[in-house]
Amino acid sequence: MDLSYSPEYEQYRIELREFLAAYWPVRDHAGTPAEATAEFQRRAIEREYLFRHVPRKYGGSEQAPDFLKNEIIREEFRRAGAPADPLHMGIQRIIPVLLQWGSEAQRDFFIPGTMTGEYYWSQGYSEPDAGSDLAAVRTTAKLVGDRWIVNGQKIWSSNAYKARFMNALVRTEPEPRHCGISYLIIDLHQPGVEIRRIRQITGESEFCEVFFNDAQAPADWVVGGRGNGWEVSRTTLRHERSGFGSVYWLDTLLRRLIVLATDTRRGGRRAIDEPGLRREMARIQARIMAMRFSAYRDLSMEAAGEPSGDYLQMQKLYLTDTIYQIDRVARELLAGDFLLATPGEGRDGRKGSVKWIEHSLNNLKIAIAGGSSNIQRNIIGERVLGMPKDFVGKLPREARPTEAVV
Amino acid sequence: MDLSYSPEYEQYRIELREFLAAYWPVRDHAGTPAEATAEFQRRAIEREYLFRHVPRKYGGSEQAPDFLKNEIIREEFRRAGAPADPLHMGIQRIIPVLLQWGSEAQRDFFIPGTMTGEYYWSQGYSEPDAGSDLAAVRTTAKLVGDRWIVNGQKIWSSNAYKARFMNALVRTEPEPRHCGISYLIIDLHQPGVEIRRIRQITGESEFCEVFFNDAQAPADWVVGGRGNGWEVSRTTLRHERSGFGSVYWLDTLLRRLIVLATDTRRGGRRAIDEPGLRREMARIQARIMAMRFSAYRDLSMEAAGEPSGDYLQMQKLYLTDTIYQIDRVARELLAGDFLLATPGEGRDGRKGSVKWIEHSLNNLKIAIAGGSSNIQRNIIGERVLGMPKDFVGKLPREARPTEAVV
Amino acid sequence: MNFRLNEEQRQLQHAIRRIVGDPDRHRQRRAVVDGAANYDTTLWCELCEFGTFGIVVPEDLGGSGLKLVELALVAEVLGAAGAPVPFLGQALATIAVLHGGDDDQRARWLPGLASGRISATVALSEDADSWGPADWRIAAADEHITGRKINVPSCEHPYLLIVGLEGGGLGVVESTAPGLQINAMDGIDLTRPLSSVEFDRTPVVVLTHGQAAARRMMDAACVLLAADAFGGASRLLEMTRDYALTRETFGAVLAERQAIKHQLANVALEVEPTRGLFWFAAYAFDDWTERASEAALLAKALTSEVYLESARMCTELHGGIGFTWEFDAHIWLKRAMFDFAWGATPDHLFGRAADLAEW
Amino acid sequence: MNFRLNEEQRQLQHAIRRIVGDPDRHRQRRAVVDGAANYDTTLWCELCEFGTFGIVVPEDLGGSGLKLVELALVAEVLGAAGAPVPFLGQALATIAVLHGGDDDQRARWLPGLASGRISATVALSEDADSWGPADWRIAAADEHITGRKINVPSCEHPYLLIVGLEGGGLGVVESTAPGLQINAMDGIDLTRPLSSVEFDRTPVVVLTHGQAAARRMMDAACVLLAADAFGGASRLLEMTRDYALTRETFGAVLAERQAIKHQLANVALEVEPTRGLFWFAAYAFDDWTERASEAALLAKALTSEVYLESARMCTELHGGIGFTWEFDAHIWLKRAMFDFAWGATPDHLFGRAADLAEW
Repeated sequence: MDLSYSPEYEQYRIELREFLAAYWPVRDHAGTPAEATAEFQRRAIEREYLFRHVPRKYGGSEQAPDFLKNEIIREEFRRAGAPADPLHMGIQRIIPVLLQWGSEAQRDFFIPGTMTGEYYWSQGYSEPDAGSDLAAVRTTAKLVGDRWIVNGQKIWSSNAYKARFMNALVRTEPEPRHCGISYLIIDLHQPGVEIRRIRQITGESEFCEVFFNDAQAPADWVVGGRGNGWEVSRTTLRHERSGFGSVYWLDTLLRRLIVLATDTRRGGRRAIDEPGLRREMARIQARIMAMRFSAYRDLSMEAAGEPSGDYLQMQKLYLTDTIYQIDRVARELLAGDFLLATPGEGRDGRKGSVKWIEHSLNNLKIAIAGGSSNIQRNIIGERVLGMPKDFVGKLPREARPTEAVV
Repeated sequence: MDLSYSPEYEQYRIELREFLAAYWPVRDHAGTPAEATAEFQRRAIEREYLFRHVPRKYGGSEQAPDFLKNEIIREEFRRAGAPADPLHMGIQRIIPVLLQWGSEAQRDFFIPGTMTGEYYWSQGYSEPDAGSDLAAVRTTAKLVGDRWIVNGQKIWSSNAYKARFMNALVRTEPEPRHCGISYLIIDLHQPGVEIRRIRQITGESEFCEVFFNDAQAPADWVVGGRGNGWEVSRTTLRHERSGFGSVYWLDTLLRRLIVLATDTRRGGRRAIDEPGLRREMARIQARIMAMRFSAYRDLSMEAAGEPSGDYLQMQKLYLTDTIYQIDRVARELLAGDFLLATPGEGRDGRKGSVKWIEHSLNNLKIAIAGGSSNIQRNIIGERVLGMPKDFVGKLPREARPTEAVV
Repeated sequence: MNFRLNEEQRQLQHAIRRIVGDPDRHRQRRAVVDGAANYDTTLWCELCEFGTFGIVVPEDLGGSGLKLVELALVAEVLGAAGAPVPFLGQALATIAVLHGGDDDQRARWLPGLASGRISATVALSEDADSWGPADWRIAAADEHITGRKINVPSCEHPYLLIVGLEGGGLGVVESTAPGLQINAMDGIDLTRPLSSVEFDRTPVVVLTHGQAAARRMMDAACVLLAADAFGGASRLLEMTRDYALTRETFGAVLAERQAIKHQLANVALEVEPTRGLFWFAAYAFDDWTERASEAALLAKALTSEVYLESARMCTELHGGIGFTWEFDAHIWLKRAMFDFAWGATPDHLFGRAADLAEW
Repeated sequence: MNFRLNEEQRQLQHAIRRIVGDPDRHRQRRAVVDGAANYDTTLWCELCEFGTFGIVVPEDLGGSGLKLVELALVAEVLGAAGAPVPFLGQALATIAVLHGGDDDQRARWLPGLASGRISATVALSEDADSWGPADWRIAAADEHITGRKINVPSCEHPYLLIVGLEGGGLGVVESTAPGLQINAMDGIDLTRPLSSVEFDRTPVVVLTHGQAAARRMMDAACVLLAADAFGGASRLLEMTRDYALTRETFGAVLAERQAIKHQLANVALEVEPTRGLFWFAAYAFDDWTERASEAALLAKALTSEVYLESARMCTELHGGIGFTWEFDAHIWLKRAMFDFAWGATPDHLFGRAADLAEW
């Protein structure tokens, strides 16, 4: 157990700092800011700081996994305000899938454009009557000659309106449930595709519905083989498991909560001086500390080739609960500003409140998206505690005993 | 909606006060205190204040149900410190069952002795492998000539060690589950009965295990007919539903919590002056108020012959949660005294803490006894919200789909 | 003594339910949420015609001489319906004049308020952290006021503004008065928009018994918001129960999953008992005044907290659809946010109740 | 950098697990709970022989020169086992002398403490509401003390008592000293009994670096109790999971009911992350001292709270059997009560952590 970095890593950090000091922000660049950033990123890839998991032949820096280096890179890029690895879906999820399951041709075609940001992706898993139940997919793809003909509807596809490709689960085989599903890439820029943005309760429209009406995809755009879509998609989901991203985010939220509590007055005193509130914030601090070091432990074990601990399977739900605890403190501090979509109107010093209201609604999204909290509890109960799976839905409806409700 | 008492009831209260002033405490009585109390109770029955639901022929005062009079009697007896209707199991549960289901002979034989306290009862429902699942009863009674021969074991029978009779659920018929069960009265003072007290985590031994080894009961001690035990027992359970008893109890607990918070110092100040603690106590006060007036509503509706509301079905779980909230505040106030089975040792002014520790352990009993909290949630989900019953346990084990745990 | 609704009260709720249950009302609520209208003016007219705001006004002043209980029962139904009408401001303004006006003032305004001919609202808080009489800083000098109020429940054409004044009294400003400026605020609850109001040497009529009336009005605000919260929470629970009974995932409807059944049971467990609480608070307002403030504070604090927690859980149980604008759940979620924060948050109210109890 | 156990640490836990896993130990724990014995003296001897209390003592003083992490890993296993041995007092006394003694004092006592030949405990709090150095009121006058300490973890024959003194320092009292009286208190946790101690002009040796040591000792107490709490909570969770997998009611095992599966998942969700928390607190004690106090306070506060809540839920899920003395669950429930309250409750510790953070 050692939280200090070895000299090798300290040296790595020093070199990285020197690199950042030299190249970020980009100075004296003739082109647009975007071009300047792109140039910086090319340099960072060259120096093996970015796209570490992508092979060189596709433009990555092809480094062995090293969560310490990832941590150092993340910390130092944050400190410098430099653009690190893009976090959007294409890069976080598609590239690993293509690297594991894709054909050589698929990798060559999709990875470079994805890395440069030219190809933006949207995920097509959920359907109106399926929700988290991916095995209930009803969108079909039929092979006609050398084209898949796709019909059906996807929902909750993030940012599909600005994406070029969709990685979709579609039903290609006659087998029932998840046996008949394939992982198919679909070009969204074609006549058979209609995209409708879904307005969220926050007023934003990040999610989309995507309608396929005889949309087409080349026969060889199935990833991982026909009927293997279920397995391929589970690979992807595993990549959702991030290391410390959420901990940094919580650090920031707690800091902002402290500012809010310091700026708020209650009964003539600073709210932050009230013992009950201080305790609540310390409890949140304790949970963040627990998250950070539990993740360190599990990732250290993985890095050492040991079976990792149970924490990473619980991380999402623990995060959800912690976020909600923060919200409960914040909403009391906001007081009258909790009434407003853009609070602080007409008062000074509490502009930050704007984001708290968004936060208050968005933490519902956290509870719902990426596997609802109840699904997380099933996972913990079944995978961590080894309790039996529910069979309620597995049973044909006619086989379910019924009894009149009292 | 009217919380004032009509003149008729106010007059009733005045007369009751006069009665209590005249006869309680009993003055100049020659006998023992118990005899004095018995004499007072006889007078109170004569004046129709006690045993109102018991017919005169069995020694009761045979009054129509009137929850307002019950309230007034309860309030005034409390105020005077006079012994009201005994609350032990025999009187609260057996008498109503016998009145509804018993034969004339059973009523004549059991009710008078039960009322005088001569016959003390213990309930025999649960069994070691049945818990709350009464339909899984395995204790058998076989009719041999004019006697039932009882074999088996009961558990969680309150105070069986000092009871004369047990009202037991026993299996008398070949039908499965709850169809084969009868409600049988068993004399516990006989050789075939062995009683073992169960020590609780509080150190007390209120509950017992009762073993039947060819114990006997007269053929006509089945109440409500053979095979009807399930229905008879459900009648009884309905009588557990009390009106305001729990509210008075919570009033007392909150008052004691306030004393504890007033006597405790934190960081040089009275704990009760801390805003966070005051809020917690006010929240408890709000819940008690909600309980009181929700019960008033449902009982008023019942009294008016309307279908009653949903609150009474939720009362037990709401009470359990409220009690636990009180405990959570108390345990922080007790601080170091929370370590001690008999706190206050060597310090003044906090003798009351003794009971808080018992309370802290006993509120677990509340969550478990009389239908566990999970069973309460099933009841609310099914009876109040009309959601389907669970069928997990209804399905033969071989019919349950299995799937390897991931 | 009895604690149940009488026949008239049941008929009152039934009548209001019929009014808000019209499919046109649902369409209009959606139109308001989508920004196509500010209020449901048809509903407003129907409520006025029904005599909603005359409920607590004496018969000789054009009302029906009932009590806050009846008004709270209406508030419950409107809360359940998510009704986009400026009920709160009108009701509180009426109560303010009723309790604060002298005979002339009452005669001048109450008949109009009761019929809805005079629309009105209340302007109380001056910053985000305070609401009550002790915090009001706008002083009436020479029958004029200058200053700013925020989080004012708006109505399309408010004719009267009841303004909280320094010292805890109340003033009446007519909207035609000079030096008055009303600006919309960006409220989170689109069914109950808010405004800020600027006064610049604006003429004001001080209510003669304003200080006593202000305390009564604050109590009434708590009761009416608690009633709204109970109605809204019950409605969301019902919606979610119905959704759980039909929505199928992984081969079963949600309601067949015990975990979800228990989550909804827990919501019901918190919501249902608050009915007795707001009933008592409403009852005490008129008939047990020594306990009125305590009951009002506790009712608003507990019920609005329960509403917000329930709304979150119910929205969550709907899954992705619950997070969409198109689906109605967020209307009540945001009404829950309003009920939580308007007139002070639960923390604040619980604290005041503890002070009242003299612990 | 890595944050996992090394081979030696794993072997250490394995060895202690083997010692406490002996069926005789379970029998002896039961005997203690049933009042037939005060401690498990066999276990105590085995732990001493194993060198448990020498873990943090330098090698030249008879220890193995390891760190608090190793001692906390032992505390975790003892907590899981519900071990009825006076570990806490001995460990804290050793740490007090280690950090507070001058060379002579360390040489005089540490070898005996390390081997267990000298048994010892700590006498800190003087009333129910305070534990820390700032609250100590017993003053050493002319190398003698008079006063009373309570909630002292007892051992059968304590030879040394480390006593918190006015000004925040520490004194050492030998149990053979005159004017010393030890009385049993009626502790709720029968596996870790408590005493009160009266001093009447009792000779004391003041530890030379006592003030610094006192703060270190309080941090160590938090870490060791957090470790105990994590171990105990994990054990109860495992017991309850196993019970749920076998206990059949209404035709199904408990684990087949989704509501129960989720309740246990919620317990696991709270318990598991506290492992990283107490590890970090133990690590920081030696290797990141600027963060040691903050981490220790937060670890004890959160973990002991989680332990108590988990213990209640696990006991409840056992149904009636969980409420019986005969069944073991209450042993851990009462240990959870001990860990919650000894050395200050979570509220108090969270408050101090907030102060440290200078919010």
